[in-house]
Amino acid sequence: MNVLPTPVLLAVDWWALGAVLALSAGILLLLLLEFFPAQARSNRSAIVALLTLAAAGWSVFHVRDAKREIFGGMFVHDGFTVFFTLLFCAAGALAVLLSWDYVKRTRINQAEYYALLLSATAGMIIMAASNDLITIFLGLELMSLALYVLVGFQRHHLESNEAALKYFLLGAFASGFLLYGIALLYGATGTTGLGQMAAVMIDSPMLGNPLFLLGGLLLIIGFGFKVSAVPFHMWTPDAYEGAPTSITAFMSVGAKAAGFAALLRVLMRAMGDVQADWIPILSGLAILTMTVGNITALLQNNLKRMLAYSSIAHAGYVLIAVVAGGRDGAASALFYLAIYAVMNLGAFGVLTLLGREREERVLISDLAGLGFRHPALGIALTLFMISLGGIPPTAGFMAKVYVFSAALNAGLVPLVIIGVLNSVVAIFYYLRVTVALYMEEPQGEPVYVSWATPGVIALIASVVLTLWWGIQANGLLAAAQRSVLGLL
Amino acid sequence: MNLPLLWIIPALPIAAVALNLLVGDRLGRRGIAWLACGAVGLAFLAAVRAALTLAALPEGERQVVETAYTWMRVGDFSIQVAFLLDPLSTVMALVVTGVGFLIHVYSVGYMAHDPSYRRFFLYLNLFMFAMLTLVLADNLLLMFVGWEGVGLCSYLLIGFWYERPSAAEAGKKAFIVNRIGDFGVILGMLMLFTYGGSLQYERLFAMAPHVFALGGGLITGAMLLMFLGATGKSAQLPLYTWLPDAMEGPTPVSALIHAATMVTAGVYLVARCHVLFELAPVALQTVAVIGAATALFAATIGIAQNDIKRVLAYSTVSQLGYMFLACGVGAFGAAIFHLMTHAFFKALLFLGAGSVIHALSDEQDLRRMGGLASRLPWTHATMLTATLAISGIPPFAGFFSKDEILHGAFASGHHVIWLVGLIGAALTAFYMFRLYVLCFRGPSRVTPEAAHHLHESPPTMIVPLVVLAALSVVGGWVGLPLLAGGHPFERWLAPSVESAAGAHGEAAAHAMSAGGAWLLMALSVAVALAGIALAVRAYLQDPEIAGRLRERLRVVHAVVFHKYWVDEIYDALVVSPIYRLSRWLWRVWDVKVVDGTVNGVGFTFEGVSAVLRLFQTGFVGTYALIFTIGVAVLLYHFLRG
Amino acid sequence: MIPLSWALILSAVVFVIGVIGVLIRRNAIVIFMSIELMLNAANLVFVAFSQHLRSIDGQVFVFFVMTVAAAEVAVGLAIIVNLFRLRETVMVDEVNLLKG
Amino acid sequence: MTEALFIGFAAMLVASSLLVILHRNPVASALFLVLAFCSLAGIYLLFHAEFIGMVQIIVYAGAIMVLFLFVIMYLNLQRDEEGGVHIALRRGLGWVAGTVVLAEGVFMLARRWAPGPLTPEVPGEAAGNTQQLGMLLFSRYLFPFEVTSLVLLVAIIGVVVIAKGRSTAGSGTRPAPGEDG
Repeated sequence: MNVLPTPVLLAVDWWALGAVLALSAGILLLLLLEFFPAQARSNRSAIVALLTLAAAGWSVFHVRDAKREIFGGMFVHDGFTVFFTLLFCAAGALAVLLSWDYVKRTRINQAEYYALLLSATAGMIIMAASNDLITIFLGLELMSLALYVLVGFQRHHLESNEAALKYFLLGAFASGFLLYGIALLYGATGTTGLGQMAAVMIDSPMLGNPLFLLGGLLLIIGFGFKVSAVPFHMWTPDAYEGAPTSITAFMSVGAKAAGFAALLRVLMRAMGDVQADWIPILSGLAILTMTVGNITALLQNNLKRMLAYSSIAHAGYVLIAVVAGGRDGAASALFYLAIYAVMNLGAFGVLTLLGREREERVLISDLAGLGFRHPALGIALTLFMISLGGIPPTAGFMAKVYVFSAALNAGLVPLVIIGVLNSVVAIFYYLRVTVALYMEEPQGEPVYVSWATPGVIALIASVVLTLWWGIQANGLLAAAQRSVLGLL
Repeated sequence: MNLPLLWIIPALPIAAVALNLLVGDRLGRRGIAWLACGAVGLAFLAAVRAALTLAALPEGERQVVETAYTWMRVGDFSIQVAFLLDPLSTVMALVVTGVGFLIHVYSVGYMAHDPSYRRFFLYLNLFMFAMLTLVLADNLLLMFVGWEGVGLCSYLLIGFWYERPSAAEAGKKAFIVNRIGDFGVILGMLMLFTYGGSLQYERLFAMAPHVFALGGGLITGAMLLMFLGATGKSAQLPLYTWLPDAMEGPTPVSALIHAATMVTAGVYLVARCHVLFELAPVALQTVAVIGAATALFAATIGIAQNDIKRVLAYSTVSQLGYMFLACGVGAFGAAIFHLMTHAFFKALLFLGAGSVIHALSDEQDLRRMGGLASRLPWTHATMLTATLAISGIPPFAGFFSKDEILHGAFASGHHVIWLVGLIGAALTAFYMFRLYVLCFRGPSRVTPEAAHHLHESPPTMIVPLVVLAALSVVGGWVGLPLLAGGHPFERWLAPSVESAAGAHGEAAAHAMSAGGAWLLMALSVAVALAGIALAVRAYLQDPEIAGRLRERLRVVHAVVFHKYWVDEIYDALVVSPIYRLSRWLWRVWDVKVVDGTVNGVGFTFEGVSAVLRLFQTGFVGTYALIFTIGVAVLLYHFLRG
Repeated sequence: MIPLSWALILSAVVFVIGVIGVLIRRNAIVIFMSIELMLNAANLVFVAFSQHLRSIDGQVFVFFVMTVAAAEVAVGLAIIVNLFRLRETVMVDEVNLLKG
Repeated sequence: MTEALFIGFAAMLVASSLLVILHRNPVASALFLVLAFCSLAGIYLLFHAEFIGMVQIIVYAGAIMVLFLFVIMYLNLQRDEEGGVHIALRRGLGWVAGTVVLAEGVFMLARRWAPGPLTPEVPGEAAGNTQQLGMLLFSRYLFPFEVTSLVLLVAIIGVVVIAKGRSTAGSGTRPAPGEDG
């Protein structure tokens, strides 16, 4: 057919696609290795997963300065992609390290666990790298399906199964909205490619076109669900609480970052000139998200659940950055997400160490006196809490400073005030953890800490990064700013 | 000119923290003590060296900025980790490291038997680091890092003996109240940054007069917010209630954090930002009024307290009020002067009180003390010095600084505030001598088992007391107005705290006749003496002694009865009403209103939290319903828009 | 030629029926079926626009959606079957250990 | 003619969709869903999307719905009992919320709107719908097509993990509280 494009296979830059390829290969390798059944406490799968993530990260890092559009612009390799790919690979690697011993204790040490973790990572990367709504949708579904299963991985566990059910039903529900939004956007612009969409909008402005507005709105709702923005957040606490802790750590970081990556790319690439329409909506969501997240977290007794609400609140702060827009707004969102990833993985990481075989000790009261019995663990958890609360000199403080200053430069004074107020309230529940660690006596049997080298390595990495970015954040900041250049 | 190596001053204590963390368990108690004290001692020497370097510079150039590195750069906005050495920060650094070093040494003896010895010095050194960052910072953001840091350490140290529920509770309260204040600081900083364009002191102060209209709403709002932060940190009305409770912490902590250094951070902040405050006369007026009100108010409450440390805590609140009063009337130099002398004598009072408590096996109730003067001679002598100093008796340090403040208030035309300050001074003398008399004079009311263990403290505790006592005597002499060329301390500070308006006020002050100044001085000494006399009368010749004397010498000395009758009148007319007012204020206002409000805020949030949790039913249908309602609301927004 | 607005209205109605189904039903399988209705409503929009815009991309999208839907159904039904094994129920309001 | 057929299919679609969510018996719901999918397939045909229409019947109404029916039968689900004020209230709220969203959407679309510009490349008359789709899938949409393979792989792994019968590795020890196996 003369009108059809010629095959483009040869033009593919394999390096640029390296991360996805490496992850796919890793998934297949993991499954194939199952032909030789492993011991219950085998490290094989974890090692393979770790190597795969390292290979994926390395392959992207190898060509970090290159800029490619492959598959007719469906998959973009630019600074933004590189930043998020490295973020997801790092988060995945930390999650593997945290899972290492945890999955053995909870009896879910299976190759499938790691295969799904790698699939979710691949989905996230595709979401961040896509320049087309179709691939964004597919990446999102790839990630979500893997996460649904991972959340319910402890299938004999009532909570785990319940969490998976809720996450799945609501996730599919939200996918429906997202899909409908994409359909309307396709109708309004005649394309699903973000670049083409932007080009179409230059010719025929979409201001006031209800198809476009409705489509964009539903798209925001769909991504809002993934980043758990209020009022689309209701699944978050239940899913986070029921999921295996290592998975909670991973999804609270990865899925959120992926949702924001897609949201940022869509808003900035395709909807740049109608951004004024979204500002009131995104501002409202940001305010609600921060406030509801923080206030509901105040009364939680389960640390996992409290951190779930905290992660909702953090999505609100990132939304402020998204509203601020522009180079600084987008860069501060990236900056925040990277720092959030480290500190949140660290906080959940501490939880993965608690408890004996098949025992889950995640109540705040379980932490009582832990700070004295295990000073290093206590200090680490305190550091993460302080950082999540945004107290200097930790990375969390720098993240908030940058987001708020970007928002101020964009003239969003009320939003910043509410953000500051929220971070003041938030300190209370973060400090409750510290109080439990150092100022309470354990009731009943004190919690047992299952030390495991991989988990400790992950924690040390998180601690170092949380401190380092709090003291010297320029490197990360410059990287974030470079990464968003392609979006503008 | 980057000779002074400023970063080394905060770096020393944090290095000690790191070492303590890493190898503390192998050092042993002596090693830990040497490490902690050594670091702070060296920091003091570094501060002295920096001060000498600065003093060697010509007067106009006494401002050295040393950039350690760039913390964060966002476009044209960058945050430097930079330290500023100017007369003001020099004074603060010297006070913090000097008094801090003495208190560290004291703690070696005081905490000798505590099982958490290492943890204590860890926190204490961490505090020193944060406090030095606060005072040496070159920009508001780095200052805020220190600000949060000292708050955190204060919280940790108040709750140091976390086994006591009251300690944990007090820590929590301090934290809540300080968060309210911090909120003000953050918002104030944001406003200054948004409109002033920088958080770096020099640039901000240079920009401010051009971007902010004098007395404009913007700058007034920003400065009131900053002052809100100061009231939280420095325990001023209405955010002061955490400080008396903070006495749950170990006594050296009370001396270091809750008397000498951290609580003065608010005063430092106001003095540091005096250029901005002068652009907002309303805010400055508020500072003066709040300061004066707190000075009087806390003094009245101090009268009724029986816990030795709580008396001192209210006294601290009151003295901090004086410092704010001074700031508010534009006498920033006097405020910093009082800050310094107060650091000496209040640290001494706390350490002395600690020595008493230590000697009496952890007895803190004044009603079970008395007659300790002969048993604890060193403690007694130093405490008396400090008490005289705080009461404002010449030639002790407190006299000069307090007189300076009152003089400033009167000279700048704030006569009501001056009067309030004067009354406060009388009350201060009264309750401080009440404390002194109840503790050291009169008959012993010490419980037998405490009396059994009664001993003077070890030298590591006594030496700091003596040094501080010496400072409480001579510390004020740097502010002798009679020296040639005028007030050396204020001349030293002038480049930091003086401005157009300040110079104007100064001129007005000098315009006042020398005779008037002498009269004011005499007046303040007179009220102090009156307060002392009243206290000695009401508490030394107290009903019990009088009663016993009356029993024994009923026939012979009818005069005693007569005297007793006079005391009754005193009691009925003067002491008792004040006492009752004091108790009422403490019970109703302090406990009910202020604490109630703090708790109320907490309850409100918790209530909202509980309501929000109700929506989290666990039922997917509800979740989807809320999702859909969200969709409907967002759609409605577009329909309208 | 069918007017585009007809198809849009029809898809909107079907979509909302799906939404209502999710809201009012307690049976997880029926909720899931309602979600399928929503996805199909979106597919209808794609096909209608594909025809109207004379671009076949919309149909490609429908193809992908179907693939994803099939995968989703497999996973979802597995979760529901597992739920039934554990608790002998598929009523979502009887599944609320996690709340608050 | 097409308009009339469209209206017919549309009515059937709406009616069967309503019955899906209203019928108390899950089996009946599933069967009505099959009917809804078939009417949708009819509409697709009217829009000249022959391939999609066929796939809709074969894959959706055929394979997917069989899976639904199989599970319903396997679990032996009976009619849902929907009684009680609580549930009635929830139903009411659901209807209200849904109707409001629909009304808002319709109001919104009642405004002046325009679909996007026509695609410049007119579909070749000679090529059939299926052939065009195939060409597109393996050229422009190659990448998403490959991604779907990953999606399906994940689904397979997921189903195996969650629904497989054998107990988890090393579950010899006593179950922890809350784990009733």
